Amino acid sequence: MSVLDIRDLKVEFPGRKSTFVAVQGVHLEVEAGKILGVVGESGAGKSTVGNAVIGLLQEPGRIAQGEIRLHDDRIDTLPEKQKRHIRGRKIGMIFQDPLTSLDPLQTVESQLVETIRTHLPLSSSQARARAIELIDAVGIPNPSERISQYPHQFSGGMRQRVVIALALCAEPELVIADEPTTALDVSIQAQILELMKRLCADRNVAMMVITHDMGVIADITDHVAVMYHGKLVEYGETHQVLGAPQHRYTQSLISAVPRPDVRVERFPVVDYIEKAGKPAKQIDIATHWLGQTRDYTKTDGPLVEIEDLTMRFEVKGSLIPSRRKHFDAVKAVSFDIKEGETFGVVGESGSGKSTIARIITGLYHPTAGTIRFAGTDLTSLTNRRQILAMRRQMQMIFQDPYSSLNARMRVRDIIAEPIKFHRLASSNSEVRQIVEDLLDHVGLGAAAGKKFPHEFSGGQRQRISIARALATRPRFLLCDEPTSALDVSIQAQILNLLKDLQDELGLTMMFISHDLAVIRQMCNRIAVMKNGELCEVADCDTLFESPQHDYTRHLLKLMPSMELLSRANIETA
Amino acid sequence: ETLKFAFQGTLNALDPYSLNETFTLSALGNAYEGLTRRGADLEIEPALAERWEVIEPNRWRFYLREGVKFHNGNDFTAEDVAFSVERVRSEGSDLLTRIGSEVTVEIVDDHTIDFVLPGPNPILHYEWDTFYIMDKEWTEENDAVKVTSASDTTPNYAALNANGTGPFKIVSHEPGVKTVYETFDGWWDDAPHNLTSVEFTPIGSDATRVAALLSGELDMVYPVPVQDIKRVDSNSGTRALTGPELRTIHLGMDQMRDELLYSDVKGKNPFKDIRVRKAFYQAIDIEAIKAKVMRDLATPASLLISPFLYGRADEFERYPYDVDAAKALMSEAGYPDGFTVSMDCPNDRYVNDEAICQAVAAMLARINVKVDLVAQPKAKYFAKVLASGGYDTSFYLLGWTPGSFDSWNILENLVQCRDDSGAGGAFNLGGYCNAEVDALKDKILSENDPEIRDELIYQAYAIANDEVSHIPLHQQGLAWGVSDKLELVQRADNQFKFRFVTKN
Amino acid sequence: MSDVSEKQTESVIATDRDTGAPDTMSAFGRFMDSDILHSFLRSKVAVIAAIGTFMFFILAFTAPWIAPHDPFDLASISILDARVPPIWMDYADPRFLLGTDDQGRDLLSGIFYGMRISLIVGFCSVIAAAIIGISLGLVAGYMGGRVDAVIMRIADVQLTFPAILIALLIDGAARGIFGSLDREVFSFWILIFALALSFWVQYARTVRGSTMVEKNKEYVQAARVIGIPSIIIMVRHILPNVTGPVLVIATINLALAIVTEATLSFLGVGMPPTQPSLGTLIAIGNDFLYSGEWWIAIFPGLALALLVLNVNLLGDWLRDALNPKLR
Amino acid sequence: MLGFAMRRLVQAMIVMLVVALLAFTLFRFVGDPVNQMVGVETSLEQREALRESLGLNDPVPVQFWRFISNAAQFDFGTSYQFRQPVSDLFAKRIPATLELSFVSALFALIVGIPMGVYAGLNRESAVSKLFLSVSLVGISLPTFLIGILLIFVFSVNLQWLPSFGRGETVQIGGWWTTGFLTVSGLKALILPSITLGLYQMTLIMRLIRAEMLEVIRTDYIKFARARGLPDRLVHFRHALKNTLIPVITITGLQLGAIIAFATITETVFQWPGMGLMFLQAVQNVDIPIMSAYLLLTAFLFVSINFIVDILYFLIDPRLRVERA
Ligand SMILES: Nc1ncnc2c1ncn2[C@@H]1O[C@H](COP(=O)(O)OP(=O)(O)OP(=O)(O)O)[C@@H](O)[C@H]1O
Ligand SMILES: Nc1ncnc2c1ncn2[C@@H]1O[C@H](COP(=O)(O)OP(=O)(O)OP(=O)(O)O)[C@@H](O)[C@H]1O
Ligand SMILES: [Mg+2]
Ligand SMILES: [Mg+2]
Ligand code: NI
Repeated sequence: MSVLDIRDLKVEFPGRKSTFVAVQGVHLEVEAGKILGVVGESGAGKSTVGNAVIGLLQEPGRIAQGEIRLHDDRIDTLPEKQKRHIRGRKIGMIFQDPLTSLDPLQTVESQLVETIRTHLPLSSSQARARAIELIDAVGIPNPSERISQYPHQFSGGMRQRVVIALALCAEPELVIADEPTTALDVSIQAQILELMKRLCADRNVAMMVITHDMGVIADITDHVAVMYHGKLVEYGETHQVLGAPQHRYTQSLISAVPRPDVRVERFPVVDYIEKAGKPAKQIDIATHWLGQTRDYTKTDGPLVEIEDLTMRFEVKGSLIPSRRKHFDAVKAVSFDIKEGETFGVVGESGSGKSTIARIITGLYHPTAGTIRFAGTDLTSLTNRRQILAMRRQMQMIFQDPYSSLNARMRVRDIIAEPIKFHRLASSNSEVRQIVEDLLDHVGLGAAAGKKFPHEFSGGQRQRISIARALATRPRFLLCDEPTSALDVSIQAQILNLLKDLQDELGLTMMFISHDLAVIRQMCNRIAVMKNGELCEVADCDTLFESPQHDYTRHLLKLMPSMELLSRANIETA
Repeated sequence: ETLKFAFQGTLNALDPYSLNETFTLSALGNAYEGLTRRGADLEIEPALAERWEVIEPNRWRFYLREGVKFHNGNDFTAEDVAFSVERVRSEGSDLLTRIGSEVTVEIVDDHTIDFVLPGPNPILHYEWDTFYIMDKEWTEENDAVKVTSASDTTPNYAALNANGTGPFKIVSHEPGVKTVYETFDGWWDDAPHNLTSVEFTPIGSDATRVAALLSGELDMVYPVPVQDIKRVDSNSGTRALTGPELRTIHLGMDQMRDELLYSDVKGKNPFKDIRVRKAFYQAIDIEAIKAKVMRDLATPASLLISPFLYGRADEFERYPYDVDAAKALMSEAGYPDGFTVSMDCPNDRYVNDEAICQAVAAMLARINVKVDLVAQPKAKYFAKVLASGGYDTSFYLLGWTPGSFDSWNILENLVQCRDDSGAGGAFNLGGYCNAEVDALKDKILSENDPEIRDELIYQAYAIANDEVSHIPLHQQGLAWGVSDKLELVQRADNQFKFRFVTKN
Repeated sequence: MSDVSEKQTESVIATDRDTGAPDTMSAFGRFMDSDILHSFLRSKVAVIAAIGTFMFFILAFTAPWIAPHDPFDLASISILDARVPPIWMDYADPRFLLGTDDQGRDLLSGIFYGMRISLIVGFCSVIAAAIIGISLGLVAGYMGGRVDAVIMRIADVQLTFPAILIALLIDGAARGIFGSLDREVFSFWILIFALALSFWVQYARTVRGSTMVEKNKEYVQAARVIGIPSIIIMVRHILPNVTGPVLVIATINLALAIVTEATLSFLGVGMPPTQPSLGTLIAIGNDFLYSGEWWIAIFPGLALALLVLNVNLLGDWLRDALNPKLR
Repeated sequence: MLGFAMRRLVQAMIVMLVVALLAFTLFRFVGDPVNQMVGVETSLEQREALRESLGLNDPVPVQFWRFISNAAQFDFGTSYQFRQPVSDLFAKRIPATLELSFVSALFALIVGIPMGVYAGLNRESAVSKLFLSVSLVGISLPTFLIGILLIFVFSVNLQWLPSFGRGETVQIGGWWTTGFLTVSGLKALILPSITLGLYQMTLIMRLIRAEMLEVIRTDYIKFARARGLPDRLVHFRHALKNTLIPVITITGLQLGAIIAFATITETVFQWPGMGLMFLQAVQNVDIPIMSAYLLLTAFLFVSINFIVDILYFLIDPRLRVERA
């Protein structure tokens, strides 16, 4: 008997002029002790299905048709009061955006404890003990201390793990995990996946995992559903779907999965597009707006030089200095990035990758160390104009796409802003054209410009922030997990665009990612971080072929296997 | 029985010489007594002095009552009177007018005392009902010989405590909050009242004061706004006591400057022209003001003094209300189209002061005079119009009660010539000036024969009236709200004496 | 330009969500098509409130033509008509629909004329206070440090002085500087200035508090990384995200400003008593509540309450409309 | 923290200096105190002498300096009206004001917060609409009108509650008098605190409602719901707390304002507090009271805003200083 049974689900977002149907005719079933994987195009409606099950569709979304049953009881029509008893206790939900899922004003501990105590008859000290246990189980080091911190003091991956812990803490019968491991390094990811599998096996929990990571699908799922344009295009047992995909979309999706083993020139793109439409055309940098001249002088040395960078956070303030507690997120890190290269950064979740990126862009002031950009010491700059001039040359794609978008601005204004303020276009109509073009290049289409960020899916939001970063025509681009929420097809398209820019224009990139396959394809040199320290820096191939540091070896060993994937088409690409 | 009452203002310092103001003197007059006092009809009665006589034109002898005790048990003697005389005319006292500095005091014996004047003065004792006698020993013991004055930096004992001979002693005093009196058993007179204690609370808000009476929380409140009189009367258990008051409200015009400060007439002063002043006078429909603004609680006045205080007042009549005549006068004076003038008016000083000014403004509009009304709280109003502000006004409303209940006070303060700095008729804000009137005024002061004195006063008023020195409006009325449980006496000087109260 | 524009990526199944008008249409067309207008027309309450508010303005500014009397023309009023009750009561006078006040002014006309003063003073002072407060609050919250300390301590100084004292100060200073001035013109400015000065702190502190929170959010950091100048970040990014409380305070302050104006006028710094505003009318009527002449306070009071209600409803709607998530 | 507090203390001093300076320029415009201190018949020379002895004829800087140097020794002079040391007067009035402010703030918060939360969650509910509108009508009528109407209904007509004063008070400790311990004292608190708290209640309610409407649409509230937390936790612990920054800002300001300037309410109810005294001081140009009062108010606002700033840090961990 299935735990979750979705029948003929249709979800729509009534708009002002027309109604947008996000999901249509979806049938899904999840059995106890089994894991269902859901993959599909970004924006296909995967998250919407998950939200519909838990009854928390974003307004004005509504279930227009179909039914959702939990153990044969309809739950979509339950009154709000009773839904509450299902949530958390029977269905655990992990939302796609872990960074905004946590209440910023409550410690992780209080959020865990309240959830545990809501559902389980435990005393508060018992609940706390359990909370620490859970935090430990999801691989956050030093749990008893960490637990009393606030969400903003956690790294992206750590917050994601907290969300996972929260979803699991009441031992639900069904877990819906919406991209639960996007921000996790392979080693932690393995640990989490192990935890999930164990839950299924030991406790007979049913699970629905939404992900873009074919490795994860291959690794843990029993069944797979493939979604495209709001519809279910393929549904079956995992080995069958991956090994012998029937639908054209599935086939091309699988073929587009980046390979960790060999380096190829370009990412293979998905060539399946429903309805009449042309596949993404290659960008002609020479004539394109993005390729127009940049007004900076080349430097001889490395573009970015980082020396002894240290970042210390105060995690517990106190009147008495001796009672204050500090945390060193980055410990005396030094490296260079050459002009025109892609510098990959991989490493444990919480090892200080994002922190380094934030220091370089000037969002944090380092406790110690220097950063030189094009020969200028950024840490000692005081002249505002100079700082601004430097900032213009650097750009960052934030790890959290959603909170980095101003919820009150339309997408087109968000993207147009840098163009306008750096006077990169001469007229308003030109600005509009550029914006529409950029939206096209990230695969959103010009019509998206009129909408507000909250109307987009996770992957779509990420693409908006990529478009915004590109709009400044940066010289140096810091990408913090730029494609974590993207399906492989869109990911390929965007990474190719970045590669083109780099090849033609000498765009320099610092590329933070957990996806070793992507790193391998994108980067020239790679730095490995752990615990705020730099383990090793090496050329891409050297690193993959002959890793020096133990931790690097450990990471490479844990790369998800791709044996199940049908590589039939890849050779033809 | 406990009497609970409220007044709109506060009782500040208890020092009987630090503020010459009706309510303060009235409230203190229940604890302190003067040599004389006034009865229910304001007639002068003996109090601490049993009797007095003018033994020589310049020498008055007062025979003091024996066996009178202060609240602290001390005996009342001539020493105390002599002490009080010195104190009341010492620096810092606000009651200097009670007794001139040239007067000398001679103690004849313990209970007889003489006052030697520089010249005859028939009204020497007119204001002595509010010249309260203090206990010499008590004051000296408590270091309070110096009169409590605003420039003091340390509090004066006498400002917070009272020790009089009156029927009530003050047992607690929180300025601005509450003052409690208790009956003084050792009072020399027979007490007609049946009170054991009295609680006074200041309540500034008219509506609250009335509400407190209506709801029975208080036994007596005053003043009651004229519009609420009906309500107080119709409410079961309360009634309004109304009566004429002594204060005369009048309008004045700047007749001194060659050009008005606030007017569109340039190069000349229209108010120097009697016709203009008279036109203003005749344009005012005093009956309408009485009926509508004052709700009949006012007596239109033809003089600057209340008819109660001047027997021949009824020989004067107001210029009749006549808009056409007023217009004609304006044309004659050369202002057929009127002019603009600014009018200064207090808005928290007299009964419905601002409303009166508005009504006047509307009436003057009929003779094409455009009045720009500046209504301000009294602190700002007086700062502007009085000497320290440089008599900064062109047209104003003012009220006046002669403290001595005598016309001389009016002529001295309101009608006499003055100079820019205020020497002379200090409250003659408009600066009306007629040497003849001034001469009459001087004669009045030293004239002992009442008949002749009244005649002289008549002549002075007649001149001022002919020349329209001011525009008298009315005597405003008194309105007290009283619980039906209370019997009391309402005096025209608006003083509330607990000794007249019985409560059942 | 590479022309990938036709590559469709939207999941469009049933109908295209945004077939909306092309960007090339006229400003008017765009306005007619805008979300704000749409949400406005859809909200019945907003439309009614807008009509209500508009009516108040119309009545106030066309008062000389539509009011049955001119209560500011002293020659036309007579004290003998004072306190006439409204038309449906005994002793009413058919000339005065809502009765008259204590000076014999027609109350209906008085409300129209008084509303003009109240509306101008109320709206101008609230808007001025909001502008001053929002700008200073944004700067203080965003810049922090010394700038914040200076602005906030100025605010503390300001808070210490209630509106009545400020009005006295400004009035006195203005008289000192300009000599005896034309009251009719200046009293407006003095009132507006005094009210604006005494109200701005609320906005400043609220905006500052919210700005301090907002500036740490990633979207602001993203804007900083893009290199957008601080002033633009404040205005374009932070401001829209902190308007919620500001609108609440502003719409409520309107009532306070109108009522305070009456208090100031009583102190002699505002409009002369011969030109009563709505607040002054209420204050006058206040004296006549016990004596049974309730209409003098109640009708202007009702007018003011209605006005405030309408403006607040409009404010509620506007706040929702400005928030894309609530549309 | 300690450094922060020290810096604030220094700033507070500066604020108070500026306030005193402004106050002294201001007094010239309030009116002439002398006319309020003497009876009408006092001669002009005496008035002039009094003015001289009070130092009112000195140039403003001299007066200012005199005041500051005395104030530094906590000597605020003697009230012109009451002829008592200003500090004594304050000591007597403060308990009344604080008790009234406390109760009305309590009223504003106890009614305002739950109603705000309710109205924010149930945007369409008739109850919340009714409450919102009624409270609006309440604040659009001037305070004195509200006060008088309340008195009219509850004191005059129903005779349930007293119309003025504090009722019976009990002395505790050396100088504190309280109305909390007697029935009449408690009854006397009801009407004035409603009158005083109405505006703050409306403001708080509407602020919370507006902020709630936004916060309940955030992801963390959605996630809190998904975790199956009871509504009480979701609404009060998570949603409400996230609306608090503007609310405590305004509450702080309003609290300061009701402590400092409850003038109208105190006048209507003849509440023997500081607001009443201040209004009388302004009316009578009692410069010592006014100047001491303004200094006290300045200190009050600086302290309240200091507390509010600290509360920001307590409420929002993101605002705590991050750099070590
Ligand atoms: N509030 C909303 N209003 C309108 N449209 C919405 C709203 N939320 C989501 N959508 C649309 O619904 C579609 C499905 O969104 P959903 O978040 O389910 O995608 P997804 O499959 O999870 O994509 P991703 O992998 O990028 O997260 C998207 O095209 C999105 O634009
Ligand atoms: N504001 C802060 N206060 C305290 N600690 C912080 C703060 N920001 C980050 N940290 C800590 O610094 C460490 C590094 O964080 P960072 O975000 O750089 O990690 P990361 O390498 O990007 O990890 P992830 O891959 O999970 O995003 C983490 O342990 C985090 O808890
Ligand atoms: Mg999604
Ligand atoms: Mg990170
Ligand atoms: Ni292009």
